[in-house]
Amino acid sequence: AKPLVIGFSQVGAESEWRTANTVSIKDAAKKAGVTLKFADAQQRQENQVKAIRSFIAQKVDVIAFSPVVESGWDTVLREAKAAKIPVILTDRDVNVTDKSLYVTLIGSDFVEEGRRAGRWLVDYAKKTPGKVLNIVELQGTVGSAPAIDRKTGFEEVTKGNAQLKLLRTQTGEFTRAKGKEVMEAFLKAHGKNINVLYAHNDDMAIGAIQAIEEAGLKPGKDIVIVSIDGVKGAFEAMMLGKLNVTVECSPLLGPQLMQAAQDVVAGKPVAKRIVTEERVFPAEVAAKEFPNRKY
Amino acid sequence: MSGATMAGAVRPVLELSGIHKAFPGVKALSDAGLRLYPGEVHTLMGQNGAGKSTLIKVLTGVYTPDAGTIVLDGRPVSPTSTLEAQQLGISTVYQEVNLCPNLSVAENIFIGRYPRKLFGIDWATMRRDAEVLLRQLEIDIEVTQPLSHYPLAIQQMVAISRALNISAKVLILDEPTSSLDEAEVQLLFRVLRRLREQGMAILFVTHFLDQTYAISDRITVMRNGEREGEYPCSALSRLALVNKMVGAPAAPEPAEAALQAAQVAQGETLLATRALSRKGVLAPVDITIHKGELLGLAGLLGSGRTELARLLFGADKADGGSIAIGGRDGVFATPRDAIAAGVGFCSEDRKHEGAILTLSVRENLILALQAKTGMLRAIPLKRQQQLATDYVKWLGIKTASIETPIGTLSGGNQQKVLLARWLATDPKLLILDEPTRGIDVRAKQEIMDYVTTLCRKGLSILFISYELPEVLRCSDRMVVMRDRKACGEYRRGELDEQSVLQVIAGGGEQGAPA
Amino acid sequence: MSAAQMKPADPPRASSEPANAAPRAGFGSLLGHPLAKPLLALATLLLLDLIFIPGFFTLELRDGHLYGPLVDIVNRAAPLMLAALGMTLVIATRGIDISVGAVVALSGTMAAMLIGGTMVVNNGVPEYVANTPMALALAAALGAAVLCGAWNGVLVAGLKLQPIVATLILMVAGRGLAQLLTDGQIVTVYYQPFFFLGSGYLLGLPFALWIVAAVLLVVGLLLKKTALGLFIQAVGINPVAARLAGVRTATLIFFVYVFCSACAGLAGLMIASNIKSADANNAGLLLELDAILAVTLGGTSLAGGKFSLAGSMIGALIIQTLTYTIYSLGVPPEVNMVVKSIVVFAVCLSQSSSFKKLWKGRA
Amino acid sequence: MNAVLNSARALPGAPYFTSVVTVVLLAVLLVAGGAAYPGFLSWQVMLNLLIDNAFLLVIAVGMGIVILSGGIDLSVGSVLALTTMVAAWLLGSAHWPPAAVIAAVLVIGAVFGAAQGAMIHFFQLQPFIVTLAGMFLARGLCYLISIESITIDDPAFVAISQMQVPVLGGFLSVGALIALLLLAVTIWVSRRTAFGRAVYAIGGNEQSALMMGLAVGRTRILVYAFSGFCATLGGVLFAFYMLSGYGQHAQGTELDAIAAVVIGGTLLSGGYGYVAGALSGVLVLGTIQTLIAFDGTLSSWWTKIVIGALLFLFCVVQRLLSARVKT
Ligand SMILES: Nc1ncnc2c1ncn2[C@@H]1O[C@H](COP(=O)(O)OP(=O)(O)OP(=O)(O)O)[C@@H](O)[C@H]1O
Ligand SMILES: Nc1ncnc2c1ncn2[C@@H]1O[C@H](COP(=O)(O)OP(=O)(O)OP(=O)(O)O)[C@@H](O)[C@H]1O
Ligand SMILES: [Mg+2]
Ligand SMILES: [Mg+2]
Repeated sequence: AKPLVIGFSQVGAESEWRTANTVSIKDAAKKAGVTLKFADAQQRQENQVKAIRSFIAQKVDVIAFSPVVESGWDTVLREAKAAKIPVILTDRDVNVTDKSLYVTLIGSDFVEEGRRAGRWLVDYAKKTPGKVLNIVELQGTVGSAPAIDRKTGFEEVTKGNAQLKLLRTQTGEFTRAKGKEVMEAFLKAHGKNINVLYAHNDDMAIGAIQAIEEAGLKPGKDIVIVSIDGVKGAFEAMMLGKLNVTVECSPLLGPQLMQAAQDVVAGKPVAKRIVTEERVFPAEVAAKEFPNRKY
Repeated sequence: MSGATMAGAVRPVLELSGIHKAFPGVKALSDAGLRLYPGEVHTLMGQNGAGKSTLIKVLTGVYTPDAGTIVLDGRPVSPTSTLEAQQLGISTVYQEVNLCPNLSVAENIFIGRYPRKLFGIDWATMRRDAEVLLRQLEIDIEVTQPLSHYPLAIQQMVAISRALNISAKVLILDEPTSSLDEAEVQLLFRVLRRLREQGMAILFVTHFLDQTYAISDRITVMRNGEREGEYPCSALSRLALVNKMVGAPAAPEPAEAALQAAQVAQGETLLATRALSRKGVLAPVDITIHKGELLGLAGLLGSGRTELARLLFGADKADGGSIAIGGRDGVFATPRDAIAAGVGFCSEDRKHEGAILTLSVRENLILALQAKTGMLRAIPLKRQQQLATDYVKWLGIKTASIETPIGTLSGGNQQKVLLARWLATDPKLLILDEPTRGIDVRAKQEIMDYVTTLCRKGLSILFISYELPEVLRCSDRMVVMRDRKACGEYRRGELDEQSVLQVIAGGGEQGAPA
Repeated sequence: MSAAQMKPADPPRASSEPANAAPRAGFGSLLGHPLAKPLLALATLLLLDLIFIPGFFTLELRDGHLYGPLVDIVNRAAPLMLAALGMTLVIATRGIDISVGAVVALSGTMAAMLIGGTMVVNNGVPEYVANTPMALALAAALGAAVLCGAWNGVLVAGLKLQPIVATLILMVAGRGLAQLLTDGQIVTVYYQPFFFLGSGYLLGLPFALWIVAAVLLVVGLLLKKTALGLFIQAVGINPVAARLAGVRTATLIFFVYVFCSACAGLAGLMIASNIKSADANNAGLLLELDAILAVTLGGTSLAGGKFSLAGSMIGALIIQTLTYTIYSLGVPPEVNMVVKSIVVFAVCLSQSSSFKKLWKGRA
Repeated sequence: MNAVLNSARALPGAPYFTSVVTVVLLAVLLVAGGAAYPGFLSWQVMLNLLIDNAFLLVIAVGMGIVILSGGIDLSVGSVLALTTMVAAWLLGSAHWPPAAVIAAVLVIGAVFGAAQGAMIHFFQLQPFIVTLAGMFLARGLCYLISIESITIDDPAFVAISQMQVPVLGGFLSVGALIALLLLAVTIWVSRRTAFGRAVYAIGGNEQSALMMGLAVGRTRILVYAFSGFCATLGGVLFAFYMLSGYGQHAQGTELDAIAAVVIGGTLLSGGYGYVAGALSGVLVLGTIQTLIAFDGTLSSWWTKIVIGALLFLFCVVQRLLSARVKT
């Protein structure tokens, strides 16, 4: 039979995580014998819309994409529907009035990731009852979905906990360099008062770790560090005892996406939400898990 | 003096008095003034830097005066922009052509006052009107072409027609003739006379005494930013006029004096071209320049003199023929090659090809020498200052200091700095393309003196000027160009002005301008 | 040719000392000095910090390192200062280089990929081994940057493309190349000596600062001791006239772009070394805009011509101080940009003489 | 004469030839794409070029006018984002009627632009810096409204957004039609009105324009006001296109617009070029993107490299051809 053609519009290549995501999808497509039409949107929604339009024009079998933004998809998805091409979302949700515009969403739940980070911290605080922990937060890029959701989830869990006090929050734009720069400023302003760092991704945490070391403090001990993603670098840091925990956010959506696409085309029922399996990795398990990490 | 009635009863249409204007480091105007009557051509005269252009700019709202009053038609006015001045009925052609090179000729004439029709600007009418206007000045060009396609002279005429088209009470022309040839000047004068008859007041700035006496009714002389005096043209002899401008008795025709001793023997050849040409701009030319010789290049506008000069300097690359100089034979690919071979070139377009306006006099002056010396071997600052100071003194350059930006100097003084730029490189051959354009009598005299002195010391000069008498007087030899080729070579004394004009105009026909 | 025979005829022999050589330095001219305004802006920012950020001016010696907010600021500003340095010369020739950020990413990636390195534990003693000798890797990274500059230079000076499009090409493709090298991954470096570049200390001061000082010194000397500065300005103000005066305009423009990229390359090494990794996606993102901003805040006109290296350095410090201030004051991240823009407006206005006139007129 | 001729020679080709060359090259690009990828040359794909780039076209038209006047406006992308944000907020939270919302944002944009123009003119600041600060400001203001994206679900707005206007068998969006209309009007303005010509005059030589008695200040402020207006109109089209307001919309669009204008044959130093060049420039950029999307095998970084390479190829061929035609 003719191989299945999937048009996939990726957000961009703005982070290691995203690259791992791309690689996973490409590899899975190759393995499944699917022809993949890949388009990079360079982090811009309009480019994504253009790509989807061109997929429609090329009459692909399935359109999949990781939306840059939640809103604003009605028009183009309607066009896809009119062309009878099923749409699968990966990684992030869209905000459309008509839920039938897409078949399923495969991906992680950023709010849940934030919650998990929060829960870990709440548990940690319980070990030293009565002690107030001052938290500084390194946010992701202002306005980006993961930054908003990870903040929301974290707040949900930690708010009202008398032991946890948010001292400062600032954006580190998801990068090591900014993470380090902002952490330096935090340290100058609050010095030893900082007990906990919550970083929205591992990269910022790694940057911050360097800043903490250069300030003569011990990351992971003087300042407890909680971060999200679970990239290799985070595991290395955990093995050296510089990072306390990372909440996994798996980019390896490729196999699930191929499966879903094949099911949709074959007419099999597909769940509206396919959640990727994700875990929390505290420093204690880092050494054991490290060899298994793919990204 | 035709038709100009100047009964004492007539009120001046424009009167400026007690005008003061200072720039950082320079007092450009102090107690300057001017009276302008309807129906007269009034010439404003003064040396370079006397403040003529500044006075005009104050009058037309470009600069705000520090003190003083302007009275127009009996009412005090103080225009703050050229637009306001135009609306008051003052139409101006400024010294440097101030038009937009990217717009068409027609548009440059009509911008701000477009003919309109239902859906905006009426281009067809504009084009027709522009052609009519230019035809009055006997110019027949394609008016839809961008202005930058045309030579400076045409641009000047366009600027004039623009000013003429503004129906004004007062018309101001700041050195409009500096890039025009004799015939064009006569044309302009005919138009001016007609306007005078119609009662317009015309203020005219020039450095040419001939032109002054040919057209003006009255003369105001400025010196050092002040009004020296106002005289009816008929009551002021040329010598007296020059004296008043200079402020001291003028030397009797120094260039002439220098030339008396000048009788160069035919020296050895410095440079020779063989069939030097460039497609579309210059037909093959053979000329020879000897050591210590002043070779004049005469011809009408557009006859190809500038292009020949540019090829000799490598500013444009020749695509045929060769230049032999100092043992090397070939064409110059870049100005650097020419400079290395000992050639210097003062361009006719001072503003775009000469002066680097926001750099200081010193920096402008040493630029070519520095380029010749090489980038890595900077001339020590002390030495630069020394050079600049010397040349400023020697050429009598009027500047607040050697660190003043050259752009703030008056036109004539800029030209002197550029001359110094090349003299500083100690060239073997100096090409001067219209070096005396826009320069006052004394400075012109001075420059020609330096030039002839330099020649006597062994420097060769290729001299291009729109002023035929000047070329005739100075050159040891003269080459006449016509239609982009050289068409005659004459030794000193072989020709007089009338016969040269005939050669220039084409053979023996009666082509000399009126 | 010796200087003595440079004058042709006999101008009145120079008996006089250089007249009016330099304007006398008085208080009035001090205020009128082109650097006065950017300095004043920086001083104002620092004053605000002094008032609102406790301990802003504290400096302490820790393990022989100077340590404190001020050190952080200059340290962080170092890459920007380098980029602004190169950009100043480009702008002086009437050009612009928007590929700076991409070159930063490329050179950082090159170095990090080549050095890479691993930690080997030998008898309990950790040792760092580089994949490629560090000197070679650094040379390769800088070489890549210089190549980028040459590319820009050829497009601008040779093909006469408009600088903004010419450098746009590399801006887009350069980062792509960097990502191609790394496969989009962040390359972490495990080689101690490399870190010295971006986070080492020499004589108590950050090593990065010494690099900037050295480059500044070399360029400053070059401009002072050679005619480079004069030629660059001449080309920026009137390229036609400069060419006719014998200046090699095309060559000059070419090398200015090469220099700009080289500076960017060095900045890239610094950034990579500082975060101990190369992030092809994000390193130097939008650095070009900051560099241009620094140059203009320093008083150099984007129309080319007169320029001030010291001004650009001050401009870079203004930007970094502002960033630091925003972080330290606890400004909510969503307000950052508004604050930044307002300060930029204010600094610009404070530098505008027309604004001052208006202000005085009202007062 | 030679003086001027020479300076004209120094310009990268005459704008007229450059524009023609651009159009020819665009056609070549399209045909090449059609040969390489099936379905590429279909009518609807061509129309999609217009639909997908309508907002960019509008912004490029405004940018074209600014650049012709010798300036630059870096704030347009952010102003676009701000527009979507304000519009979404007014529609969603304040429940204004769509017409009022559109009118309001257009006025805001024009005022924002005029304010920038006034700063540039009265305080003699550099356009690059003023509009760069304006870019930060507009982006920052977005986040003050909300850091999250806001969905636009006003029924009238949605209806306009999804309207398909049939054109010879294909369809165009309302936004694309508005963009084409704006282009036509602006071409007319640039050719047939005193304002349009004053823009060229200022770009050609500001000093001369002043000396010729043109109202340089007023024109300049109007130019930036127009660019601000175009940025907000672009924002409205973007809001139609995306049905959402978001602070991160259209990052870097200002560079796309500048590139489009320059590729369309306009000289960045001002004075030379045509407003219509914005269309060819935008179509070139759009075609490059479509080509890459149709190829569909490039990884993210190869996308960037290929865009750079195509841009390079285009600019160099354009430059060489127009230099050749000129002589
Ligand atoms: N913008 C300016 N800034 C500083 N000084 C100026 C400026 N404009 C003119 N000056 C100075 O004012 C004086 C008068 O200059 P102006 O141009 O009026 O002379 P001019 O009589 O027109 O000379 P020319 O015959 O050479 O054109 C000169 O010394 C000149 O250097
Ligand atoms: N009236 C004109 N209309 C159009 N082109 C002209 C005109 N006059 C000159 N040119 C052009 O100028 C070129 C040669 O002029 P060039 O400048 O070398 O002559 P020139 O004798 O130095 O004249 P000028 O006095 O203008 O400097 C020719 O190519 C010619 O086409
Ligand atoms: Mg004058
Ligand atoms: Mg000539």
